[in-house]
Amino acid sequence: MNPTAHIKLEGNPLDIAELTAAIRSTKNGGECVFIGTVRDNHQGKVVTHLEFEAYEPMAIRELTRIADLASAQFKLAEVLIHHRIGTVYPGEAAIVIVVTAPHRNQLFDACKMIIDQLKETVPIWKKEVYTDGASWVQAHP
Amino acid sequence: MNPTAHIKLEGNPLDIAELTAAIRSTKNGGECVFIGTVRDNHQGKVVTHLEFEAYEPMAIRELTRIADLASAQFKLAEVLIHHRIGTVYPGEAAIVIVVTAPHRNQLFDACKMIIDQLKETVPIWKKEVYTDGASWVQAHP
Amino acid sequence: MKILVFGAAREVIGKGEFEWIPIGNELTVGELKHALSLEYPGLKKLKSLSIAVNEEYASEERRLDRDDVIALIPPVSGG
Amino acid sequence: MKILVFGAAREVIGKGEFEWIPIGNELTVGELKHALSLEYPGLKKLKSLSIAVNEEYASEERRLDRDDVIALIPPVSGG
Repeated sequence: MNPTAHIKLEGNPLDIAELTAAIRSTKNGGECVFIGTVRDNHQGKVVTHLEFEAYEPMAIRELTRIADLASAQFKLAEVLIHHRIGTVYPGEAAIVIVVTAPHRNQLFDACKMIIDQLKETVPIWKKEVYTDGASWVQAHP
Repeated sequence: MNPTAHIKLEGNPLDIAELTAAIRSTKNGGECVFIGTVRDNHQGKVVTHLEFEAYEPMAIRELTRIADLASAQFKLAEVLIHHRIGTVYPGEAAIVIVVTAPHRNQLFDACKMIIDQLKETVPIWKKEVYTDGASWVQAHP
Repeated sequence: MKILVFGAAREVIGKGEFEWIPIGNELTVGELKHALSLEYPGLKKLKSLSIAVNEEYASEERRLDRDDVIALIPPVSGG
Repeated sequence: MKILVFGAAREVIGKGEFEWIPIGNELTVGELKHALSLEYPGLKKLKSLSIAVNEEYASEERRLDRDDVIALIPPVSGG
């Protein structure tokens, strides 16, 4: 793994303060963060919680590949991607992405690219559990 | 002021956990954050600290205008912009921008637009203090 | 050969992992998908089904070895 | 009329606020800038100098009233 990529599938709640501080430095003034929070509704249904499942070794591989690609393409200093697995409740963060660079120009495109690619290829699956049932979300492709 | 814009010039350190949580909600799953951290060097000089000065009422007006523009253009739910004034040390955040929306598509462009415009028009000035002197940064235009 | 199954595909097949004994000596990813969909018709109801071989996405033409680790990847929904 | 001065411009003028008595009855933003730069030649060394009138950026043609609040805005560097 590229030493500048910090990738984790996490069973416990994500600590935003800790994760956003993890790769901040006095050398890299620009930092862009994406936080994906679990919503309490989907297409009119009340979501009580999500169940995330991952093919863990392959998910780590894919996330690392995406982080390395973004680092190279957008000249990032460091990349952090932590994704929840298991049960996640509305209001909790399902994912936190942090990218840093000496200057801000490409941070936003980098962060967007990472979340877009993650949603397309990383083997993680989300089951939405409603008050009256549940369903696997089949998002990509 | 648009009720969805949260604007402040802050004399004390910015609390990232508090600010990123301030406008998060179970209705708005996507959140993009920009954090600008003070670097400890500039063009080869060691920066001991920065002094930020603002034309406060006009800065608040301009920040609100930019937040409202971004909200409308990118269909944001809420916008938060907190900028430090006074003395800020390397490693501290000089600015935190948070934007939220039900979906993530335009969050990154919105956050980028806000920081780009802020740097162009908002009447805030930065004096860099070095070990051997100081100078006003004349960035824009 | 060992086949791992995830998400909606796991619920179709009813287990997260099973052994598959291919008929004949050689098998491609495409042929495996076809054989599995005959045995588990519910797989056809998935929006898509990709195959990973040794933790990487594999093309339909890819030939499989006996000791490959195969995974059935229904549409992903992380993030 | 009251003039507020910030950043590098404040250091040129030596104070953050002063009263300016225009000569004649009418004065535009452009004319004010010209008059100030004669009195404070150091202002010409700034990379740029904008004028805000009542907390908004004003064009060179804008006419000033006696009770307007004027601010001298050197190049900004927030963020």
